[in-house]
Amino acid sequence: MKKASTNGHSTPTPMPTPPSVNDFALKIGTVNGTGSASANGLLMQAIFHMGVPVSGKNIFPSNIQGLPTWYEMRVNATGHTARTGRFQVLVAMNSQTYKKDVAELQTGGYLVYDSSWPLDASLARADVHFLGIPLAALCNQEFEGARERLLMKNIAYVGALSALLDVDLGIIEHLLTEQYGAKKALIASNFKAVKLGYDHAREHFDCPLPCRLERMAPPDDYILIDGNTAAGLGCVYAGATVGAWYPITPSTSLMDAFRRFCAMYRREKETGRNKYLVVQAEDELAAAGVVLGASWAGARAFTPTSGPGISLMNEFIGLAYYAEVPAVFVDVQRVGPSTGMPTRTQQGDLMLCAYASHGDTKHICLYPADPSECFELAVAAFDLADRFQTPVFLVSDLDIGMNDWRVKKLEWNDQYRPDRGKLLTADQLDRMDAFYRYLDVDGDGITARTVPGVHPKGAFFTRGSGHNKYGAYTEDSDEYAEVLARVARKIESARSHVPSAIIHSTGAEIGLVALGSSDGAAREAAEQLATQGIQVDYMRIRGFPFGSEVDQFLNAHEVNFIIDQNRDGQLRRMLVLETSAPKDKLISVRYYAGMPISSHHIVTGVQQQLAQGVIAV
Amino acid sequence: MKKASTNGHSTPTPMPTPPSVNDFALKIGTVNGTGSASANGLLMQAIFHMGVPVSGKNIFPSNIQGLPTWYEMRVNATGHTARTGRFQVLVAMNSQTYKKDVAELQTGGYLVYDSSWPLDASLARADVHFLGIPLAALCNQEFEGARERLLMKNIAYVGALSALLDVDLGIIEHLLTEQYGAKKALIASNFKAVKLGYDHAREHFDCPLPCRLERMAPPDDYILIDGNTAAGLGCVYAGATVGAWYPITPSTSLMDAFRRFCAMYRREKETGRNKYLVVQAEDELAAAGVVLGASWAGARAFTPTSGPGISLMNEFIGLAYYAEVPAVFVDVQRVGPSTGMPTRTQQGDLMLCAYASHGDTKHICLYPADPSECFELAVAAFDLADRFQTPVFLVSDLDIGMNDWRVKKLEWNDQYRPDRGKLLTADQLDRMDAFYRYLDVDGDGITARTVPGVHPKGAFFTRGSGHNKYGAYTEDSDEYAEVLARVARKIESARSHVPSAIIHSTGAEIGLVALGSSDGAAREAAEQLATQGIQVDYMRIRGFPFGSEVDQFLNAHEVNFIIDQNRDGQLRRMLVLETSAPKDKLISVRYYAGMPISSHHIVTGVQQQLAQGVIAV
Amino acid sequence: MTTSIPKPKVRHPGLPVNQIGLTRRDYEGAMSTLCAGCGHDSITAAIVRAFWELSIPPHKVAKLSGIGCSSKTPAYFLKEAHGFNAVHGRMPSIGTGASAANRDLIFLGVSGDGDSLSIGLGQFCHAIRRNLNVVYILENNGVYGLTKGQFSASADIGTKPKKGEPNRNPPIDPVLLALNLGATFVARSFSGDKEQLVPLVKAGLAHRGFAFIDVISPCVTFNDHEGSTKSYAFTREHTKQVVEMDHLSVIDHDEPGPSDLVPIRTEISASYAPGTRLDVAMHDGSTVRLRKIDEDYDPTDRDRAYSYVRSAQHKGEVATGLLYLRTDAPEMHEIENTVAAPLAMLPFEELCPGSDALARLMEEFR
Amino acid sequence: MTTSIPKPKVRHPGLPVNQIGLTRRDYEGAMSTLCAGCGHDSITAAIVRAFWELSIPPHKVAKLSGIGCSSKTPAYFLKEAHGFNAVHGRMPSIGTGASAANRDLIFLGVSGDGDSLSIGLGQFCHAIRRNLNVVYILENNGVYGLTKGQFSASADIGTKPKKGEPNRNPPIDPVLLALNLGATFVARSFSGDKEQLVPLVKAGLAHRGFAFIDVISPCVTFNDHEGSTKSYAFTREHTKQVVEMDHLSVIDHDEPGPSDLVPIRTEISASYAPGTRLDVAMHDGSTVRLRKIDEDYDPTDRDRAYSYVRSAQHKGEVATGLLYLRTDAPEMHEIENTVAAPLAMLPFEELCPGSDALARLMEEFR
Ligand SMILES: Cc1ncc(C[n+]2csc(CCOP(=O)(O)OP(=O)(O)O)c2C)c(N)n1
Ligand SMILES: Cc1ncc(C[n+]2csc(CCOP(=O)(O)OP(=O)(O)O)c2C)c(N)n1
Ligand code: SF4
Ligand code: SF4
Ligand SMILES: [Mg+2]
Ligand SMILES: [Mg+2]
Repeated sequence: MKKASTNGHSTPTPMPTPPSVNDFALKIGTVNGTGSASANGLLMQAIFHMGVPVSGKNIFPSNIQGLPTWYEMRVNATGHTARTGRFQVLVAMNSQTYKKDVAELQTGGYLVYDSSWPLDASLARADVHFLGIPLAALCNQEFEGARERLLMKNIAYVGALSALLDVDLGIIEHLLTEQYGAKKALIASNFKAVKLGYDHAREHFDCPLPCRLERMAPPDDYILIDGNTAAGLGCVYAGATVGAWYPITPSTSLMDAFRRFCAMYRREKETGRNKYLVVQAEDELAAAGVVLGASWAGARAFTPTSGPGISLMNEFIGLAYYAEVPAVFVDVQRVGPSTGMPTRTQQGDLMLCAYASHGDTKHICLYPADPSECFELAVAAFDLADRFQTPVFLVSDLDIGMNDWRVKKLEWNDQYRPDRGKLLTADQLDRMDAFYRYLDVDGDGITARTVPGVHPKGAFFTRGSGHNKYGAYTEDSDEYAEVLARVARKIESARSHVPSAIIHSTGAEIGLVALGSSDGAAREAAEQLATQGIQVDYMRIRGFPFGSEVDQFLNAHEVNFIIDQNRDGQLRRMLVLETSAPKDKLISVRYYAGMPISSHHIVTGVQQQLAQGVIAV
Repeated sequence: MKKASTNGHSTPTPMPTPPSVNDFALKIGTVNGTGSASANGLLMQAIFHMGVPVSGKNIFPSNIQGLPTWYEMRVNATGHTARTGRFQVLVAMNSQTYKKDVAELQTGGYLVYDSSWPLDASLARADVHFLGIPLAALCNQEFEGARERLLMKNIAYVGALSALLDVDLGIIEHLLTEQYGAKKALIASNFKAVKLGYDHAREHFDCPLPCRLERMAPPDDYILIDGNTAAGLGCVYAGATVGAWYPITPSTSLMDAFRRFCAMYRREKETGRNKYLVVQAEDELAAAGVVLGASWAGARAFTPTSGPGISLMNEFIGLAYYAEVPAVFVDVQRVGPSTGMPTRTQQGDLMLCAYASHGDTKHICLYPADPSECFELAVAAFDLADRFQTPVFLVSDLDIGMNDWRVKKLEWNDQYRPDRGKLLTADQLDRMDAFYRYLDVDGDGITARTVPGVHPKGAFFTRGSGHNKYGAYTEDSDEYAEVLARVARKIESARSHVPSAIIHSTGAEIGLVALGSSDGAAREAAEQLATQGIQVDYMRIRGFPFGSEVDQFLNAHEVNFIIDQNRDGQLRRMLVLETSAPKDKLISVRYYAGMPISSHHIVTGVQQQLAQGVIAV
Repeated sequence: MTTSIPKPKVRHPGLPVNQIGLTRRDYEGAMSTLCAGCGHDSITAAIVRAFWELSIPPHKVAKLSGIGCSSKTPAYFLKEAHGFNAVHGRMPSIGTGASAANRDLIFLGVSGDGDSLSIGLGQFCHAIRRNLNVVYILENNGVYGLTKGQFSASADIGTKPKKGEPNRNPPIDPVLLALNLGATFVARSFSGDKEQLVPLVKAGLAHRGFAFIDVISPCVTFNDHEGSTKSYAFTREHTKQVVEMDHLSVIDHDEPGPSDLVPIRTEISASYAPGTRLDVAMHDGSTVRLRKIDEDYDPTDRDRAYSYVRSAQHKGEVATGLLYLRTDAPEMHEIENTVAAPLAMLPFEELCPGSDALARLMEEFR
Repeated sequence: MTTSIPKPKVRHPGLPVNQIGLTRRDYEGAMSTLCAGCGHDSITAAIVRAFWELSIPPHKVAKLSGIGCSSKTPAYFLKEAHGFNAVHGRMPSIGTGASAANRDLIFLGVSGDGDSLSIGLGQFCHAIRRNLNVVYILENNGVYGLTKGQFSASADIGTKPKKGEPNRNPPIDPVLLALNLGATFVARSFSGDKEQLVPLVKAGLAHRGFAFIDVISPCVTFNDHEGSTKSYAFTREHTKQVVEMDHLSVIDHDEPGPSDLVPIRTEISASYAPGTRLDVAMHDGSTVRLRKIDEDYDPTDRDRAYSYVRSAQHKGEVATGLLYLRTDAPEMHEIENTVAAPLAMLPFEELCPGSDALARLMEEFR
């Protein structure tokens, strides 16, 4: 270090940290509603533009203003950007959470804090570097007005970090120019704040730190996008015309995105009128009803929601299942049960989505692992809903839905045409002697469907009460059972139509199984286990009912560790119920405290189980 | 036969039926809304008073007037009164369903029909006895007015059956006298109608038939009661003061019963005011809210409903689970999914009740097998809800809830006092330094609870959002997880407090497992299998989470046949998930077409599985 | 796109046919399974008549309902129309979605007082707010018929059940509620008054927006006794028609209205004294002719209509007729500014932005 | 039975104490986490003041809410009262159950316009119908604050969002709705007008039955801009007090009111010209003194109140004050004829009929 690190408490200087280029995690603690979100976004984007794999996790409160909020970034040249929860750099801007934040820093790490005021002695830690920068003081000097000073303080720490981590200032300037366009004054003041922090850091500390960035290949093929935006876009591309929702965190931004893209792509040129209709429903029950009504009338329709919404939609889900009405539900999961922690992530609704509603039901579910799959599987959801005439759940979560992920650019095949399934046209109906809604003429469990307004022969009465294969009301045991058995067959047959599991196999004895946002941590864990001599094959499940490859994988391994971001091991439970694998082959590894899962949760979980002797290794 | 049986179609006389005393099944097909219900009830009661074990199954439409309805009775001296679906006597009073009804009669059986009009030739069957009685003609002669004639026609067939089956007319007269009390004219006209049928039958046929009744020991210890009435009474005895509901078949009569008994037992003498309050809520969501609110404020509260109601209550159930508010839900199951068949029976909500709501949840469930247990377990439900501070489901069904069952008289132990669990009194609070709602001081997973209005120290803020063990709002991962893990432990610990399974074991290799209304058919099936050389042990489960005896039973048998009245084998699924038994020990036997299950469904199911070689016998 | 299927001109020789060659039979449905004498069956008959008279092709109609005896009735009319028997109280949201998907359909919703005022109250109110383009008939009998006669939220204070205590909770009056919430067509009628009901249904069909018709429809089995305020006898005695109405279809055959709806001429059943008469042009080109029977009444003033209905109630009267009409409020599609063609029928090519647009869009995320 | 716990008479020396020796601090709660300037915080302050002035023992109070920024506020007052933060829109049913269980509690419900008029509309209306004994405060900001500013059902036509298109759906006015449904105490106020709000809350607490107070409570973060009809500026300009009100507690200390509530004397803040003044006796023995500022107004006539509020709206005014009051309607417990003691406190012996009764009853089933 050029200058002594100002830990300010005359504690011994901590051990120097081994250099780590393009491989560290950073956490920034601020107060919500103070503009830190855009500062953090700026830094994240700058790193992205340097070509370095990076992820950002926004750990925000269920509140609008004044409470602690955090932003975590992980940089990893090899692409492991799952959350680690182990930070080498920590920016502590919120005095309410100083103590907790400082405690999270790894030994040898760097704490950046606002040294405009002296630090409480009790917050000292001998094993980390304290890098004090008088951010408030600097900004008070250079800027006018409380709001401006508050905002610029955040931008200033971005400047300081740029110096410390070796972020290219040119990129920062470029990003500010892109963001503010013609508002030259804003660009100037922001860049001034960046320079304030940057210059101060370079002047007072050895810059860059051993833990720092280095440009990589330009990220031309990549974008930064969140899953809700991608899913909303997927709904546009799938041809959905009716969306219904009731606002609920963390799904709200999905409908925001859908509307934004519709405003771009779905305006009739001549008239300025909309080729879509979004109903902000009075509640989730109504939102579900709108989706069923619209699908019944022939549109592709969807509703984004979260756990509480799915609970409220239970009755309608059963109606859609039994009356065989297509419907797409997006569950952006948050922490349950009940209201739970609306701004934390979990995979707590796996079982609910698979079996929602009273009576015997089973639903098709799709499990995207990142925003790119949110886009793809949103499209697939509509095709499956139309083909199987049933509710389909796109089961996402807050981590995927609301955080920015670095993924390959989304692509579209213009050959794609919607699979509307057995939807009869007027011509087809015209040629038929008679149409019976629930008559399985070709034995595949799927019966032809009509929509209103097309042809008098197509008319039938859609109902959630007992009906026979002709579509007539029934209370007859055999007639009822015949239809319900066929519906079961139909859903079973979907197992070969849902996207199949992604399997990385080298013939190991141990299987590792995950879905959704656990993917990154699971892949990383697999590598880490390998370095410890524990070889694992990895399977990521993408759809339910599970395809035969899932069954095969589980049976082919001595044991399988099933990763769940929920308390009760819901994925494991579903595998127990829905595959032929013996229960003792399926070992649960769980984390459910609301942060995105980390590889060390998995590695530790696996190690503990192995230590308990679930298999001889 | 004294006189030729009038099958009217000069077909050969069917084979004489072997005599069968106190062992036959009878079905009566009529039109709903024509007064047949009271006629059928009269016959059922008369048989009951003869001391002969009898059951009645009312197979009625989801309609108020004019549609086909059936009443089935099974008489069995050894007490097997589960539905058989195989009838020796059939009374066909409804021309709409003649054909179907006649087809259901066993070879050698007796068809009683109204011979006022000639029978359609196409309805003839050579292998059964046709006993035509001109019921309408007789009644038209003797009675005035359409309504009276319609009603009396039904009473007249009771008379005819009394002759044919050898029902004691004295008992019938006694019952009419009890029913109509001072209304002498009614007694007289009813009895006249009985005699019309009786005399005609005796005159024209060899009475009694070989298949007939014979008096047994007086039924002093027995009553005829339906499960909803018994459960409503249980709520009164448990000290429930607040009931909330939204009408839904087949649960409606439960609240009717509760109100009726409250009117009898819960009027303040001096003032005539009520010691209970029933809220007819605007829907099931509100009914659940009322229960939570009332329980939170310290009352014992409950809501009866059926599947669609449970679906709608999902959100509130999760709140009660997570905020740990006691709440008693009675699910009188009907056929699902969706509106399904509201007047048919099923066990389709087993999984839903056990795991309702989003996020990780698990709920205590109790499974009464007959009205007597509805009474007992209703009381237990309140104790468990209070002790474990959680939703408890009394999982009944239409068969138990709405049909009359012959059970031992209900009994009450005056020593009983409600188990209110860790509910703090003002004195206790006064002596405490501080009260923290979710602090587990004694390690049993259950924390002390307070109700409003008792003591300032008891105050806390009940919420479904994240909370720590002190009851404060939290978004902290560890604090959240700590509470949720304890809640899981708490519910697990209930396994030794729910009523344990009833086990009949003779050390057989095969286990038979059932719950709820499958009990009668299962016990009968066990006997029938034994006569075929297939010995089975039988376990009837009564509570969830399953006690250790359930685990032991399953593991102790080579295979277990799990009986489910639902399509997907929900009890089996729960056993797979919640016991240590390997999946291949648990074989599903299912019937789900909406009638009460019969022993032959089970026997056939078991035989088929054995034929497929699930075990070598 | 949809094809309009012409019906064979004469199918039941001898029966009168309408403009599109259909007899009244063609507008019927399955046999009713309701109790003999149930008010709901009379409403079914009025619906059949109204659709027939308007010569609406049945397959252009979407019949919607919730759960209840009333909600069963869509099975008993227009067998060639699609129907959706939703879950209890949730028909308005199904209707909202179906209308969103296909604005060319003609929507007829049938509900009960339990279905709309208890479990479905929220959805009912919000459908009004959106001015959903539907004829919404509430078959109001003051009880839950299908679950055997419990009081509903429309039961009046003091009305007596067959057994037990009189009702003590104040009623929710759907007409007042609809006026309060700004419904654009508010009517009340009586199932026993077909003369009034048929033109109301026709006018409702001509209306663009939420056409609400509360029809008192006695439940003979559970709420038709002495002491009930929803019995035939009580209703006959206490209803008072305050606005007489006729629905006059356009006569000009060259200009059919929108949505394949070709209105035909109907007889004008009454001739009015000038001055009390008001002709309102409907969006489909037909005319609604109103005649105030009570001078005080103004069916175009929402607040006065409200006051009038209230003061009638104070006098023990149930005001009936087309109580309020407003034709210039936008319905949901106008509020949402959607294209003229039904969304469900737009070709995929018009909906999917394609790969080039996506490639361009991706630059935004860099 | 419950024990009433006396508070130490002086806990914060120097601060004024009320009749039961508590300071205003004793009526506060946790620190608010709402945005600085949020209208909801002012309402919290008014609630604290009202309870303090009425000397209500905090632990006799049950605070209820749904979900939303507004629904968070019960954490910020009366820390010694139990609170129940229900699920979204379902507070009325929780309140119904809690009131059923313990009629001696004093119920205060706080909700938002999203909570009560969207997802919770049905429950809200039905709680009014039951005349639930609760003070129900709707903190009305025209948006869903907690989910970041979407329009709620109370947003006016034409009101502008921060970004995007103005609202085109007609509002549900909770005051009109409450009047329509027969709420027995209907008021409107403004979070910025503590002078008006504190006596309203006190009068609400004195009222037996559903005391509804709609409080316009601007959301500074999402709905306080130019063009919004729920901003501070707009509300200040457009509200018009039509009834001035004071709550006068009883002076006789020897006869405490029910439920341990010992009202104290309050200053009478205004003196009225005779003739415009109306004193209404409340069930707890206190008096509500109303002074009509607008001569046309009659706060005891529900229909005229309705018309007045509507006509004010036509003039672009928002009428505030205690708009309607009716003291003779039975609340839920009176309707249901329950005993005087709280049901939750009845000893088991009074509830369980016992074995003899059961043995006798069994004869009925033979
Ligand atoms: C979720 C749900 N709850 C309850 C029921 C039971 N149920 C069926 S119809 C009905 C009430 C019907 O009343 P109304 O709408 O007035 O129709 P009516 O039968 O009087 O015509 C009820 C409560 C149901 N089907 N679904
Ligand atoms: C079932 C359910 N749906 C949606 C949400 C998300 N949500 C939380 S608060 C809220 C709206 C709050 O609006 P309002 O009641 O007006 O309160 P404000 O924040 O404006 O005070 C919504 C939609 C939820 N918590 N639960
Ligand atoms: S019960 Fe009442 S509403 Fe239902 S069909 Fe019969 S008469 Fe009509
Ligand atoms: S977002 Fe609006 S309503 Fe919520 S706390 Fe902030 S100002 Fe208040
Ligand atoms: Mg009704
Ligand atoms: Mg709001």
